Amino acid sequence: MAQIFDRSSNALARMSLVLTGLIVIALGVTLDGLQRSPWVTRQGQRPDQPVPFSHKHHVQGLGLQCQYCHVTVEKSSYAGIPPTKTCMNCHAQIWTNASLLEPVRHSWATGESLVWTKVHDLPDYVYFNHSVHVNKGIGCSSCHGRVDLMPLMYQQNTLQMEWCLNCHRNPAKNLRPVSQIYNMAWEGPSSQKPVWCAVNGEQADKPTAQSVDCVTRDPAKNGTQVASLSLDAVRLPGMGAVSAQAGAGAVIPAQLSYTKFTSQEDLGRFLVDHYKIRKPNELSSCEVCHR
Amino acid sequence: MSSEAGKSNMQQDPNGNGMTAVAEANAGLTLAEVRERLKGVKGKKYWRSIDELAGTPEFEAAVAKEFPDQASEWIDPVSRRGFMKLMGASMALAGLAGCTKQPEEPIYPYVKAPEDLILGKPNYFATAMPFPTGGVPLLVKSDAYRPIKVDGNPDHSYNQGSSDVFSQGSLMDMYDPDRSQRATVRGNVADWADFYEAYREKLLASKGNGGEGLYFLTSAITSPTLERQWSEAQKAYPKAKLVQYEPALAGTAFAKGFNPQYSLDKADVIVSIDADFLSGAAYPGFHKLVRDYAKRRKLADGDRTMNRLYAIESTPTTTGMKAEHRLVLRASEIPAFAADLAAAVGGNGASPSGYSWTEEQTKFLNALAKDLKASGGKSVVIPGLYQDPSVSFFAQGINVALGNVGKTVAYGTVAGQASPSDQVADLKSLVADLNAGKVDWLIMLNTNPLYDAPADLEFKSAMNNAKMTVHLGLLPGETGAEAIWHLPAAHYLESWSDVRSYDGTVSIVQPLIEPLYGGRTTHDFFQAMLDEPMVSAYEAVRATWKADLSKGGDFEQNWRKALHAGWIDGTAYTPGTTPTALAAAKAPQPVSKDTFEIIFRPDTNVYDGRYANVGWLQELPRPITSLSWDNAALVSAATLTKLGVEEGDILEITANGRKVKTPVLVAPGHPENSATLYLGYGRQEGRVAGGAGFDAYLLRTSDALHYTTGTVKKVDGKWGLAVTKSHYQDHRGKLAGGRGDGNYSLEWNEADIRGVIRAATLEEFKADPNFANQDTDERSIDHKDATLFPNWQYNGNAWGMSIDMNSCTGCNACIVSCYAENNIAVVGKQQVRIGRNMQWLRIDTYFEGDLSAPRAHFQPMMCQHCENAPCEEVCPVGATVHTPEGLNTMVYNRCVGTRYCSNNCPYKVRRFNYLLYSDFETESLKLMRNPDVSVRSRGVMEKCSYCVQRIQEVKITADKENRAIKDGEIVTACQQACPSQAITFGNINDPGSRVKKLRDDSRSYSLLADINTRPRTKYVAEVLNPNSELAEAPVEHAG
Amino acid sequence: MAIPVEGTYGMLAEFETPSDLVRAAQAAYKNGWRRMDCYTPYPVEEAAEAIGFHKNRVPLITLIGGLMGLVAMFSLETWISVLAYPVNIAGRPLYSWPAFVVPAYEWTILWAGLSACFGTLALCGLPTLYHPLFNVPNFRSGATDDKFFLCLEATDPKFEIVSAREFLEEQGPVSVVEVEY
Amino acid sequence: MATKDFTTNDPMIDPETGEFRVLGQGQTFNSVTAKISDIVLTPHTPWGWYGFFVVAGSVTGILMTAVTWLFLKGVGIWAITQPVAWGFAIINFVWWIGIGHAGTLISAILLLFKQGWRNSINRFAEAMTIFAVVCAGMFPLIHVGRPWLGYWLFPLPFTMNVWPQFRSPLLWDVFAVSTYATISVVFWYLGMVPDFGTLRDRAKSPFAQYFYGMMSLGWRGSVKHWMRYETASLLLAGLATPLVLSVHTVISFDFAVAVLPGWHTTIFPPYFVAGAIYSGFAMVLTLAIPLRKFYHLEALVTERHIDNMGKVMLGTGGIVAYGYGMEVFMSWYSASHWEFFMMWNRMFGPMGWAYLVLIFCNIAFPLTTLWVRKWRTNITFMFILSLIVNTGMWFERFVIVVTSLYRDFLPSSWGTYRATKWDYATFFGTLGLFTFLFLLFVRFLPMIPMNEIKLMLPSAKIKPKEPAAAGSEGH
Repeated sequence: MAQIFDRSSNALARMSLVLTGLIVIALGVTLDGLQRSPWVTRQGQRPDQPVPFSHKHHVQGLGLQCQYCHVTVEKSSYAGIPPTKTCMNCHAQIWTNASLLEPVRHSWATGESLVWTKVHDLPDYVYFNHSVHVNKGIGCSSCHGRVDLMPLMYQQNTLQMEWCLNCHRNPAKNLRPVSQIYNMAWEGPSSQKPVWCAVNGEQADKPTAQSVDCVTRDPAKNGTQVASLSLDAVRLPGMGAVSAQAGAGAVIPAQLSYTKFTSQEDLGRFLVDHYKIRKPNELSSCEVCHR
Repeated sequence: MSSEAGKSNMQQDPNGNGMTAVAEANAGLTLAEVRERLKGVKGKKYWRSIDELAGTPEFEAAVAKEFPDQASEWIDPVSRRGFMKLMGASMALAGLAGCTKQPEEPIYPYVKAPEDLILGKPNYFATAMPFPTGGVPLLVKSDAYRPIKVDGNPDHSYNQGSSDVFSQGSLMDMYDPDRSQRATVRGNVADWADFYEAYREKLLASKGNGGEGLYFLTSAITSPTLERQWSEAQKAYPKAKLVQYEPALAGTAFAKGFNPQYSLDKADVIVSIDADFLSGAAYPGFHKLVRDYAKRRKLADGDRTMNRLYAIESTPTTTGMKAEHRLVLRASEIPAFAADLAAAVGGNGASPSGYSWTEEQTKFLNALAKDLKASGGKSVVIPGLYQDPSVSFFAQGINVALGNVGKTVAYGTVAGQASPSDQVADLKSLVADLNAGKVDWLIMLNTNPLYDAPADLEFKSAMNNAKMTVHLGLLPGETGAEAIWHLPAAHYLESWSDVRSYDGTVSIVQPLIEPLYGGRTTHDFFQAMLDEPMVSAYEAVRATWKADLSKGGDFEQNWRKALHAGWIDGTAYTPGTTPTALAAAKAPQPVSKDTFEIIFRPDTNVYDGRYANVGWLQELPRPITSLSWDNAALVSAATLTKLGVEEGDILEITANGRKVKTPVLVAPGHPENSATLYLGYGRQEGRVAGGAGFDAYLLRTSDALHYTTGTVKKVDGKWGLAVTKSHYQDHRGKLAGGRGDGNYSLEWNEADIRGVIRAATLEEFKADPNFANQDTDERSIDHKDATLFPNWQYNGNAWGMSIDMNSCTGCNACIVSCYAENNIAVVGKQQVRIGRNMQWLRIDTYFEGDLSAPRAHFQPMMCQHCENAPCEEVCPVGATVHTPEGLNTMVYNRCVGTRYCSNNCPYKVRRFNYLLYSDFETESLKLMRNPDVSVRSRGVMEKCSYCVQRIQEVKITADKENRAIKDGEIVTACQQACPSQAITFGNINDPGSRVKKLRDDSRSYSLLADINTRPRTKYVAEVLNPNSELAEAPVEHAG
Repeated sequence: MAIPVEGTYGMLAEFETPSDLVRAAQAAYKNGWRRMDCYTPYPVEEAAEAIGFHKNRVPLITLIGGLMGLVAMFSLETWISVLAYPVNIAGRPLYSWPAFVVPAYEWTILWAGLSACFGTLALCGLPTLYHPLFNVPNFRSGATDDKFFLCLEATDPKFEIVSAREFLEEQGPVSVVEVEY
Repeated sequence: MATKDFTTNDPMIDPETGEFRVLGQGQTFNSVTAKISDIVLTPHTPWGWYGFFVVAGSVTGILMTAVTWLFLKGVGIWAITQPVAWGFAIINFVWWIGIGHAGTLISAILLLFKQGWRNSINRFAEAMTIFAVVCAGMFPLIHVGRPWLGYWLFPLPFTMNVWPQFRSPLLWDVFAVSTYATISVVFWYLGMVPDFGTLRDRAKSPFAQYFYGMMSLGWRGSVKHWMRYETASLLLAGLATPLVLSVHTVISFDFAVAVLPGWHTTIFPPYFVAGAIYSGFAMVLTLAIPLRKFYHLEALVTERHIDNMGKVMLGTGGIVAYGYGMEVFMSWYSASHWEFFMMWNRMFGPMGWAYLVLIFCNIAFPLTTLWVRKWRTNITFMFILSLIVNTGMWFERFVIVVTSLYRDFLPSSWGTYRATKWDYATFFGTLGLFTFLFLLFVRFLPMIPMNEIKLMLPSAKIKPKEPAAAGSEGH
């Protein structure tokens, strides 16, 4: 009787054993990558919208305030999608014939809603509340990215649970003065760009946002001004709805004693204390987001 | 979560209606026949047909015959909704699990945003629910202009925020997918405009003859505006006739305008003569009566006085079960007893009936009379609504004699309904006119005579004599199907009107949403007869109150104030002191003991049938019997044996030459040789109502609307009743740990031994205030140190609840409120039968003592939020965990459904979605849901969350405002609905909080403390105040 | 030392009974042969003793594997419950070590078992689907059935075709054949 | 010698030595090889085998249908409800795992105890273990509400950042059962490697040669390999022993760790393990008796084996009986009302009948008869008895799971439990699956370990002198 297997089969057999192991590992790695991939998270995808609305143009170009359109961001869980009326406020006068805006005019004429596609879409069992974040010092750009640089809206972050927890477990690293909430360009304090903060009559029943003043110019020197998205651009109808917080501390009592912050860590810790941010174990408790 | 408001584009499920059901339980239909019916139909159609078949009793019977009690997955609502859709849903489900991506979601922004709307923040509007026994002032929560929660108006003097099963259920009534959506003429789709044309022509034509032959049949008119409109219409058309008919109330003193105002908070002794004023809004003034009754039983901070309730009953009700002393009488004996009581107390010169009472009854009578005399001015006698008019007469007499009038009760110029009338007489004459051919237009408004008119009037044949018949109703119903015109009515949440509550205060009924299906109201019909026919109900209501509201300054201002507050000031009745003029009546002689008595009562859940298609109320287990989804002939255990039948057997009841077949069920404490039939069942139509129960109206004749006599016999067949609570007799000997003979309830004996229920008499309580907390083996107390592990520390907020068993009357309002708040699914009869009902909150009812005359203990039972929660420890994926504030949260989307937690829950308060129970298809039901609570899908565990969504809402607000949460700022849904204020919720770490005080009360005990679960919910033990002269009430003794 | 003959794996002797084999092996060992092996249809300890194969390293490998399993699981559990996502479960402490024992225990056994199995295969150099011995006809027909073989391998310094064959002939075998590569 | 006169009529005693004989007479190395390997290598599959195969296959089909419907509709198609949220699925799970245990016991524990007689039966006992674990392992997966999320039970780095909860006995199960399955397979396969070698060398068809060649990993019977192999087997046996004990202990924790009266008992671990072995041996008998008949293996699986297994069952059965007794005693002695009521309810409650069945099948019948050697060695009797015990042990699990759950702490939430057709379909389906796999095993794999049998043959003794004597063996 001759050999059943060829000489090479030994090498083959052993190699296949090793390979099986490798394949299993590779598979695991791939799946792990897949669950975080943009294909799943929709990061960076720009869905077709009825109107190619450019945040870049309206925010950076025209200097519109976020809450000019997203009116309820400070009051409610929803930031709010602007009604057609808001568009027509201007576009009744300008670009009245632009074909791009046809859907808007159609909606205005017929009374049918413009049908947008959700870009930041959380699962239905997640209950996110904009107002509390905005009121406690989480800026728009922390989650939505540099919207002011986005010609077409897309999702900057994964919006996955691990991403939420990442901040809920250590809010300090993302907190900013409430006066800076709408400042898209905010980068946190550094030795080049320090931030001065002062506590102003902290007391119960007074919203924390109002008891902390922060400025980006040394208040010691004069010419102090509130750091906030500069609003030199056209003031538009219905723009009364500028946030109380953004306005807060517009007038800074001279006697306030300011602390200088040159790192996000220090500022974060300071704000956690004075904005009365809840402890990480409370923030990462299930019922905070799931009901 | 997309933000379209108001725009309600509703598709109807075309195959919602079940096939025609029959009252007979066991109409034969084998699976073979089912297949026969299905032969030839394929694919989607096939499943549709299955859907149609499923739900009909024949089908259930058939399936049950093939595999008893295994039929569930065929006839649960899931199958009813169609198999294909189910596939889709479950796949989508798998998708949500994260294996695949979720679909893209659209956003529909407004074109012009309404001023007062902040999306994500609910609005609250004050309104009121019209109800034949008096309007219920409401505060309705509206999310993006969809009413999503109905609750009592907290500022209103009458109900002070409390509500009841009907008002809670009325929300689902509005979103009922079966509501009629188009006007139809002879079954063909028509238009309101067409009808108006015809109607106006008719009115013009009959202007000449003063509206001769123009007949209106309406439900009781409770709206002052409607009353005004009618009286004006009457002027324009003197010969036009209005007949009011309320099946539940026709023939009662109340319907004729007898509506005493009781102030039970001032009464030490309360006597109910067959008056069920504690179980639901079916009794006028329910909300106030319960609150006042409970107020005197709180024994709060050192108070050691409480009221005493006597109940004389012909059928077991929660009122009787709560009573210190309950006397079971046959229905026909009640008037005689009232007369003798009056005689004994010396009320309006009543003479003894001369009826021979048993020794026990006489003893009761004397003791009662003595106690009443002793507490003159501080007592009150309440007559039964459905009793012979003489009972009201005697009751009033007694109250007068005792000098209660003006103190605990007020009579005089108070009317229950806007325009009282003798409904039975009117209805009879209407039928007479019909048969005489005098009626050419019969307009039936929000009424369903073909279903609920007295059987002897043969209304159906009579109706066909009218030249034109018009029916306005939420659902077509039996009448709508027969009438020439059927017109969709507007729900009270969709329309303007006004209504008086029990105390007379007028509330404006303002709409919460545009009529979903273009419905109209009675107002429009009457207005059409006037000079400006097109005046809207809104204008009409304003016109009615223009005078009153203009008094204190500017009308517009006051009007807006009234709308905002929910009532019009100064419209309450002035408590009269002069007794209502009642015809001096004589008590009819009781029938002999061996005639079989039949008692008719409006159902505690579906009332006269108007709520029959409301899933929440159908599935709600009734007080006392824990029966859901059906009605049954309630009899005593002795009668059951006497008839030689078992529960679920079919009885044929014959009365006044009419027959009806009904399943039979034992009700503890029911009088002998008598049966109680609840109305409102045996409906043909409706995806929910269809096929449930039997129609008791078939027996009901105009001369015996609430009580009659007849005969019963057993017929073949069985009817599977869905009773949510097991009830066994305790046959254990002393050795086996039992006690008492078979007359005692096993459940009660165990509950007693295990210290589940802890109660004492007032004397015992005074002697030992700590009676509920002696530390014995079974009824132990919390041991903080009985653990190997260090106790988990809860600083800051720690949520807890306290439930006062002394106040709870088991009226179920909390359960329905919980349904609405937490998007709880309705699972259907078959699922309930095998024990899968989904209520997060149930009311455990234990019958103490001899089951022929028991006392019931009502124990609201929901998740106890144990600090050492057994459920959490065994969950392999950590889907149920503890929050830093001590909530036991259930994270639905983490649950894989091992059900281990449910097994390990000592209180068995967890509910599991064994099948896809939540309805993901029906559009109108989607609109009803609470957007702050996830809709649970198949395979997920759920349970009471202490209304965590409300807690979170308040927490966020408080955090933004940088303040602590105030005591009472968070109100759970059950607490909000409770008319007796038995439930208190709050922060147990806050020394000032009410819940903390209650939990520290010596009567507060934790359930099953010996397992050391450390529940966050504590119960306040019951204290009873028996009359020492009567046999010591069978209270189990503490310790 | 003598260079092993090219193309020869060794010299194979077939025996009828285990006893013959054992005696032959003992003789060979006494005679100074070291690079040799016996082939039997069932374990014959005496034969192994005879050719001086006394202990192996399987137990050590198993022990190491087991310990790794133990450490891996227990630390994983602790990390998860205490550090990764600490939550209050039923009021129990985060570090509930008694509960962690069970999975750790199971993994100890799992890893030990797997190491024992794969360790053995590795030490035996299996899989070896091709082997010179399979070239010998009577080997394949008997070695796994009822025959007993002794093979003097060419790598033995003492090996030399003629002497090896002579030596084996003396042990009263059924047959002696040269094994080719 | 003295023993002779009475042993003449006793086939189980070796006439020369007077020792108990495990194997029948006249076996040689070659006859053993032939006997066993021919069953596998024969080109003619017996018709009977096909018959069974078709039946088992169709029953497996039923299982597939039941599981498909289950996934489509949800676990609601079963009878589980409130308060009995666990039903057939968990009962079957525990029952099957229990059956698996005998296999490991025979192959591992008896190996450690140097019980030679195990050699004939350990292979298919192990096979039985593995197939039982397959059936068992299925249930925890399919009984959950959302099976497609089963992978959440493993500690993997998902984007949710949430992890399994290691205090839950169910999670312990995951590790215990998966470990048990893996180790059993490894042990089983390693044991077969030399036999695969034999099959490779005897196979005629090239495919068979190729297949068994692969499986044998090129085994060539080198004594060095044999020595390592022996060590590994011993070590695996040494590991499998604590494993098998721990597995059913962990399973008993599913109940013992809960607070439920009737579950919350410290006696569960030993009494579950004993019960497992009890039922396991019953199943071995149920399989062995028809097999030896069908394939004429009476010489290799002798009455002696049946007898020994009977003895083991007698012992373990005794422990189980003690467990039952203790439960009853403690329910009184603990003076805890919960326990007392639980026991009363178990015996006299609406489901008391189940308790009676279990007492008869597990205690009353077997423990009275197994004492008698005449019956222990009566093949048909033992077969029937094995079936009865299997039934009884299933009911034990039924009683534990259902009758503890359906009446627990709060009388208000008492309920009942009525199995549906789907419950039965799933249960009997797994019986089909089990038989299906087992048939494949007996057809294509060596069901008795040849090398270990050969080890026991007299001719395997090394005789120091007189080569002639040795030469005369087996001719």
